[in-house]
Amino acid sequence: MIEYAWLIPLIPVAASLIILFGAKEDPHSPLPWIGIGAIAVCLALSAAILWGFVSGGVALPYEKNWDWFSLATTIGGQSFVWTVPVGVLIDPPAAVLLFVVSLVSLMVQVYSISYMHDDTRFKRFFAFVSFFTAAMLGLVVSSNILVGFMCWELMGLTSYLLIGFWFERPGPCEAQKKAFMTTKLGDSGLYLALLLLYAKTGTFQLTQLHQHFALGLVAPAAATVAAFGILLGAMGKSAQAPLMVWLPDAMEGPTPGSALIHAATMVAAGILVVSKLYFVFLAAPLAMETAAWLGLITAFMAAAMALVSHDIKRVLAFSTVSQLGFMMCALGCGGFTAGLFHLTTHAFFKALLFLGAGSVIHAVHTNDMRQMGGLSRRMLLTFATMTVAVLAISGIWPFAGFYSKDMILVAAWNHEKAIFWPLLFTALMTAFYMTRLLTLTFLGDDRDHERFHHAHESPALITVPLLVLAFFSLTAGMAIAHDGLAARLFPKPALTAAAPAVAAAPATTATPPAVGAAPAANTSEVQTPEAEQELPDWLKFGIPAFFVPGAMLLAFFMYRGPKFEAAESIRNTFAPITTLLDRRWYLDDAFLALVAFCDQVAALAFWIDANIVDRVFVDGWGLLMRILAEISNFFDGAFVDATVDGVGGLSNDLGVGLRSLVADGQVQEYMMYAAIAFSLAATLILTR
Amino acid sequence: MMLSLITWAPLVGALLVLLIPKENVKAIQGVGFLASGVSLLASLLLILSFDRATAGFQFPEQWSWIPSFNVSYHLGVDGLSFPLVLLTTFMSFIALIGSMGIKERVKEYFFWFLVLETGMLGVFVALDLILFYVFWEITLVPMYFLIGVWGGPKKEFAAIKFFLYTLSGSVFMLLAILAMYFHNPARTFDMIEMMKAGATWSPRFQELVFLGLYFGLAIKIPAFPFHTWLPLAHVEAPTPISVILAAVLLKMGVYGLLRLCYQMLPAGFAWFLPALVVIAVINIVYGALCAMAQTDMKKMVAYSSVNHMGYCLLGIAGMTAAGFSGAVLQMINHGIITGALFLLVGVIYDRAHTRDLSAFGGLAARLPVYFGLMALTCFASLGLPGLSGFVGEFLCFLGAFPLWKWQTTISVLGIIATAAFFLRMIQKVFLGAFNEKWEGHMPDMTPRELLSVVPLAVLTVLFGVYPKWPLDLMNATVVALLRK
Amino acid sequence: MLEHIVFYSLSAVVLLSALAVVTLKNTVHSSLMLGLSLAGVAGLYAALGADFLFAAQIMVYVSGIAVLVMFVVMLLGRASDLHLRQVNEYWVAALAVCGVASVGLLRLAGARSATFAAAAAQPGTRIIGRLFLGEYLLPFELISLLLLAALLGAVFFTHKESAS
Amino acid sequence: MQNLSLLSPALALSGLAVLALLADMLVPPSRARNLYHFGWASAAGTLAWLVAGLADPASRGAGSLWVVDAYAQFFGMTILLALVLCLLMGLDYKALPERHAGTFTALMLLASSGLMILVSATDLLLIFVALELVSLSSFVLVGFERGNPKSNEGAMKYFLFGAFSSAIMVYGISLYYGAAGTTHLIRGAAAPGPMLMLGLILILLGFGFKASLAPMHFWVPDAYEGAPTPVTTFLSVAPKIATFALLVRVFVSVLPAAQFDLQALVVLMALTTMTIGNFTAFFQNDAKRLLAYSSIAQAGYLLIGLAAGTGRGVEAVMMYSFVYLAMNVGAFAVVQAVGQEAGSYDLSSFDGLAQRSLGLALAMTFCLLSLAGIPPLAGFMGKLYIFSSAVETGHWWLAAAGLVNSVASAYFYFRIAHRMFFRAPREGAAPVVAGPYIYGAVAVAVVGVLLFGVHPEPLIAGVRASAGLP
Amino acid sequence: MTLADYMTVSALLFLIGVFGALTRRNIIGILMSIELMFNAANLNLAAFDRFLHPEGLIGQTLAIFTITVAAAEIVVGLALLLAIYRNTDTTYVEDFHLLKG
Repeated sequence: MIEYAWLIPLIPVAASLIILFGAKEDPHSPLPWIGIGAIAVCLALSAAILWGFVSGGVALPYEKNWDWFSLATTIGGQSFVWTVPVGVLIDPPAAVLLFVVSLVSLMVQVYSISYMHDDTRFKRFFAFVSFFTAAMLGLVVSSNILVGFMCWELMGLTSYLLIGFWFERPGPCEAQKKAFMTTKLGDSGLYLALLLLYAKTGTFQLTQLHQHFALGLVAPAAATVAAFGILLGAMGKSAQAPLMVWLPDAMEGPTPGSALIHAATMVAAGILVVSKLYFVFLAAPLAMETAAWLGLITAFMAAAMALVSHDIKRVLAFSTVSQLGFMMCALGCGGFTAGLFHLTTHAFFKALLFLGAGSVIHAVHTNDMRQMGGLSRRMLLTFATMTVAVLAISGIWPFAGFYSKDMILVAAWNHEKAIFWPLLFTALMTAFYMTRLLTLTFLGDDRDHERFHHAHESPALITVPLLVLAFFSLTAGMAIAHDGLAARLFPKPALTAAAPAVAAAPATTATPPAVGAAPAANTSEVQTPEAEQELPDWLKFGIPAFFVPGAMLLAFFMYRGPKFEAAESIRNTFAPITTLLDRRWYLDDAFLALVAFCDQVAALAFWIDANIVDRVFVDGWGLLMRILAEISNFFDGAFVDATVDGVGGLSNDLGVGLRSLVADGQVQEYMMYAAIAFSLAATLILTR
Repeated sequence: MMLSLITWAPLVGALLVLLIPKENVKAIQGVGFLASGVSLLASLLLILSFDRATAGFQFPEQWSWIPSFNVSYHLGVDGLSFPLVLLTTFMSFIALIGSMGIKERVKEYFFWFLVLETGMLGVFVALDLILFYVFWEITLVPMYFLIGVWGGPKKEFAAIKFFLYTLSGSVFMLLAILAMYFHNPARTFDMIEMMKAGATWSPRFQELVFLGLYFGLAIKIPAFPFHTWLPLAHVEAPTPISVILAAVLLKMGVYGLLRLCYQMLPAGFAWFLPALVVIAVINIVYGALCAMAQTDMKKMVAYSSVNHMGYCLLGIAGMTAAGFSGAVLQMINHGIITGALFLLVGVIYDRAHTRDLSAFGGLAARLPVYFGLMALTCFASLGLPGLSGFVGEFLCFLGAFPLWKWQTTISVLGIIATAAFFLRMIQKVFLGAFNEKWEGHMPDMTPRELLSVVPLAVLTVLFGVYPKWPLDLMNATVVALLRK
Repeated sequence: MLEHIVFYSLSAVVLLSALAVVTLKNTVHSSLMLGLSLAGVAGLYAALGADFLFAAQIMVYVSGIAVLVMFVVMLLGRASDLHLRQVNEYWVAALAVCGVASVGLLRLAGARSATFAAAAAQPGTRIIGRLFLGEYLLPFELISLLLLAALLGAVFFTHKESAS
Repeated sequence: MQNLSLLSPALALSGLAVLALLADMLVPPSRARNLYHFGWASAAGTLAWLVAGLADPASRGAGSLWVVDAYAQFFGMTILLALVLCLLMGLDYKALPERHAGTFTALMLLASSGLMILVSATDLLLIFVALELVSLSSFVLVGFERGNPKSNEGAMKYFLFGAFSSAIMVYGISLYYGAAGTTHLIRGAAAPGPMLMLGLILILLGFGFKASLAPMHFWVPDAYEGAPTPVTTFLSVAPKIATFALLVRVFVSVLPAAQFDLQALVVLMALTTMTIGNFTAFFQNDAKRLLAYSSIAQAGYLLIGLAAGTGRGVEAVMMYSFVYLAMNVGAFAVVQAVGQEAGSYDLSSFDGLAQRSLGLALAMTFCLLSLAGIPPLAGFMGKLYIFSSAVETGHWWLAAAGLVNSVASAYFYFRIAHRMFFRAPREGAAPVVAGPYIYGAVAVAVVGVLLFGVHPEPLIAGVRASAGLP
Repeated sequence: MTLADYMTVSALLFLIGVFGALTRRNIIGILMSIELMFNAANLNLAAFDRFLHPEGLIGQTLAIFTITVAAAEIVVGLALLLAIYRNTDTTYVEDFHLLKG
């Protein structure tokens, strides 16, 4: 099966194009089913690969490259033509992610058939989603970071398109631009990292890059800069502080799109890229440390915002940011396995949460949780699946989130206690606000009777995906944590012996000399001997047994009532903090200020251009001509057409004194100049 | 003979156009298309026989022209110029399609247009400095008329400003060419001979001559601070001429920089390199910032050209094969993309007679095809991977980075600014609520408009996904350029 | 000594009357003074022993041109001319120009201390006649053409259009 | 010993002039117009004769006061060509009085014959007389529209300035004679001293008057504007070219030492001439006046060749003179056609010409572009030659100044192009209908402009073959 | 007497002529002044013949030519003046200003 892996990203592209150009827009168009079929095929392929690996039938990593284009290049003063390959590299994490992405995408699309069917741009939505899926899958399987970067950017594009899907409204328009620009800002870091890596190694191939790092051919300084570049890219894409501003606004898009892109998959791409280029970070401890702290800060800040938000999708968005912070923190702490594990489980339960929220919104036509309440009575299935997801994200045994979050905490504990404690606190905050969400939405009394009575359970096309995702939210953790599978699926790369035992670029490619100089890679898998410690028992058992349930219960009781006075009083007591959180740490304001500043700079630049550069270098040239013209015209005693130009005044001023001496158009004036020439010649020659 | 055919076919067409009475618009257009089509077809045929492994000049033609001065009619293309020849024939044909909208004084229009095409092609195929200069100047005059007669409100000013400013640059180029001629013991204007002789000249001389050449080229490119003619000319020119201006004319400057400055004056070039990279960075960042400040769509696109030509300069300044390839590829891609952008801006201008960004809104829902093409082109222009703009831009950066780390880093920020103004344009014009003022005035694109834009869009995607085709044409030459 | 007296008096006549030509208000007087000045120049020619030139000067200039000028002045002159300033406002500048030029010219002249050449003054008519018909035949013929052209011009300009 | 026969084309021309005058007396006024045709035929015939005689080495030789070499023959042909074209224009010039056809023809022929002698002359006396012949004829020709006050005024100013400058020149000749003891240029080349230098400078000023070099150029616009257009055309090319031929002969060939001493002065004059010409032309609103300033500027370019002073410089002057003839005649011919139609030479007469008569507009454009030195027109090749001579001799900045000047000149040349193409025709403006002769002149000029731009080799080869000065 | 004396007279006469040509408002006055200039040149020529180059009398010959030319010029000039006077009723140069830039 694995030899067909290259088809995985291409099938959705084809589907997307067929959907987009296949027929006119029609709310009942059958074309979306093509997308669903395509992604189902992908899912089947991915599942086969994953199962093959887990069951031992397929050896990973698997790499296959084809020639893409030839590029003249210069390395070390030598110029030659190098063939840039394009290809697939499937390592175990990629296999898992292929499965996860395909699955979530499939579920989202099925869900959307129902969710989007009234929309005027029904078909287009599926085209975008298919295209997005293709890009994400492409990033996952690409053997080449250049291709990876292309997919990365294309995901940004689809994100842009989906956020602004309802572009008639001003909100989505602003949000989509904000999302694109913010991620673009981050992307510039990744872009530079790419340039730097290529400049140092002469290749874009992941395996070859890894070799270079493994062999220590890249100076630590360069590695650090590159790692920070990658980190910046990940900050943009994965909405890490302070570039997180775009993600909450991105909820302006259709909910299934948010579920897929802004919850489950695309936002995880930052984490994914960091993991793919983990060897760079291994060579750059400073960047690792930064990633850890960055993740922690992000997790905390986002969780804090989630505590106060009333918009159900916003809460989920903050939670996404927070969870991404966890993953980043894990990677930074060296918990490679933990981070990717959490990425996987998070994809399931976060998609589920979003789809469930979508189902709720679909039913009550509002995002404001204060107008919900008691919906469990109207939408039992949705409630049940949401509950699974909340338990999962909160880290209740045996739901998926428990295993992965636990692993992250262990990694943090092992790495740095100063990170562990705040991280633990943030985990509890997570449990709190998720329970708050669940309580406000489904439990307690119905606060808005009108909406409550109109609410009803969603159709099967919506609930089935919820159930499927709930299944995985329940079981994924157990499955992966079982029998050390996690470490097999997400093996932490190492610098000493990391070069994966894969044939390098195909023989047709002219390998750059720097790569050719690489000695035979040591392919034996040697795990770095890290002192892996378990948490102390009181924590190991206390967290799932007491701390997390405690936080959840607190939330439940605080928000159970119709008016939740306790919560309100706390809110009022800490007004400055709440305001700070409501204003999202003033990051949005900072962002707007930055935008305004850029506009100012642009206006200034243009002013300079129009008033200085143009004047000096173009009109200045003309002015020079003009002055010369005026002077020569004056000496010609000719009439100046003052209307020709304002500079005409020049000759008038000059002329006041002299004009009395020299009249216009007079032949004797002409003679005068001749006589002057004569007299000067005579005197100069003869008195020399 | 093929190169001669390509070059002169439009001129023959121009002369034929003169013979047709001006009332017979159909015949004039027919002859125009025929002449330009012959060029296009011939150049496409040449792809088949173009040897991608040869670095030197192919399809050479050499006849004595002015033996007294050792000036010869010497034509030839290599991997540097051949893609540009293709670009020129192709974009000229596209612009001709766009020119079907010209309704008044058609005869003169086609005459000047075809003369212009010959001039542009000549610049890229000429291998003799005098011949090169002659073609270089030939492009000015038709451009002057095309802007001045068929342009916008300030067309007359724009035309003369364009003409005088570029002319003042090119006369210094002539001076430099003469200086090289007299410095070469062989007393020849032949470019190939000059490339051989150039390396032996004293650095001081090379620097002086470089400045002379650069002054002419920089105005054409346009490199900061000589760029301010461009927005005016672009804005005032009629749509097809803006297309030609952006797609081909600017390329003549960069081409000259590589062909004349780099190949003939290596020491002078190396001497200027630190300045060149600074200029490139200014072009990129400052061009993008200026574009951000625009409210006129066409002016914005014009400033984006300043920005994009900055990428070319940056790539060249890198002195690496990747940078050179990137510069050439960026020229091609910028030609295609910006050509399409101008055509698209022209589409909306034809309908609304305004290009003010804030005059529109919500067109995406009413003109989906137009929106799709515009979005594609804008994203290509802002360097979205998968579209052609990215490849050239990336290669430029790739090529420049090893030598100019900080400068490249600053330039990367320019990309963000580029994204900013394109997105803002999309938002203001296409998104949001529909401006009811245009109700009934906004039909989607006509077949003629589609005919002119869709080929460009297809190429944009094609070259973005599979840049092998254009790159293969130039690889051998680029490698050879750096080998010496 | 006599030579000196002749020279200085002639020079005085020439220069003073020339000054009068350019300064007098009355154009008629100016033209009379022109005749005097030209006659003075003729006298200088005589002093230099240039006999043919002397004759030509008297015949062409003094009796031809000066009279012609006077004639035209009378023809065109008006009584009002007497009240008009005859010198325009450039005179300061003109004076300055002439002053500057005089520095060079007088210096040039002052450097020439040559006295009369050894060969005594000879009657020049024969030599000049030979030149005219010998070496200078072509210019001589051209002069005839030139006079023809002048004649044509004079006739053309003074000819009254019967139609108008 | 006189070898007068060498000058037979020039002498024949003056003979024909006399013949025209005689015929004028005999032909009845109603058929006087035929004399214009006669004049044209005489000029053309002389030209043909001169060309036919080129192959004969006996047509070249030296006389006592003149040299007829290939150089002189080249300029003789140029002058005759100018004459032919200008007379051709004259055939369609309506303001010329019919009954004075004989006078007009005779004066034109006389002036040309004077010019042809001028280019061969090696003696200042002959030069002086020939120049005066040309001047006197020109004075009359400029004033030939007697009823037109502008023509009167132009003639008057031209005359006064001309007389003034010839007085200066004569004074210069007298100084030269004093210093050298002869008026012959070759024989007198021995003793440079202040007197000789001053004499030469004053002579240069006198030549400058004819060639319209600063500061002796002031009469040009007035005379050009006032004169009948064919005469303007003639004045703008023939005397100027002939004087340059003379200047080159005097300073490059005959008196190389003086040329060396005066080089700074020539450079200065070149700079001021082209700068004043170009930059003053900015402000002109009369087509003839504008072209007058342009012709001043063109003289400045020619001076660059003289300043270079090398063989290439001489060739450049020859080449550019010839090319200048074609483009200037072409421009003036169109001006005449358009101006006659509109009844005014104001630039506004050109409004919308492209829509009225595209052919004329294009012809004008080509000529103007050529004057501005835009390739691939003849003017560019000429400028290339000129500037290359400057660069070769190290006059970088002079070439640069010349190039900057040509950019500036493009501005005012394009003012006409601007009106022809960008402006709408005035109300009721009809297509310009010019006579066949005008079209003939325009066609010859434009063909020359295009041909020698695209294929300059024959001209260059001819120039090189003729440039060998003794 | 030396050459210097004659040349001085000639130079002064020339300059007087120049002055007159530049300052006389009347066209006839200008013409007269120009005649003075011509005469100055002639005086020079005659003096050079006498003092420096007595053998060929070329100077005198040239002077004769000059006299003739000057005469022809003044004839044309006066005729022109007459024609103009008929048209414009003035002989003052500053009255002629139709032609200017």
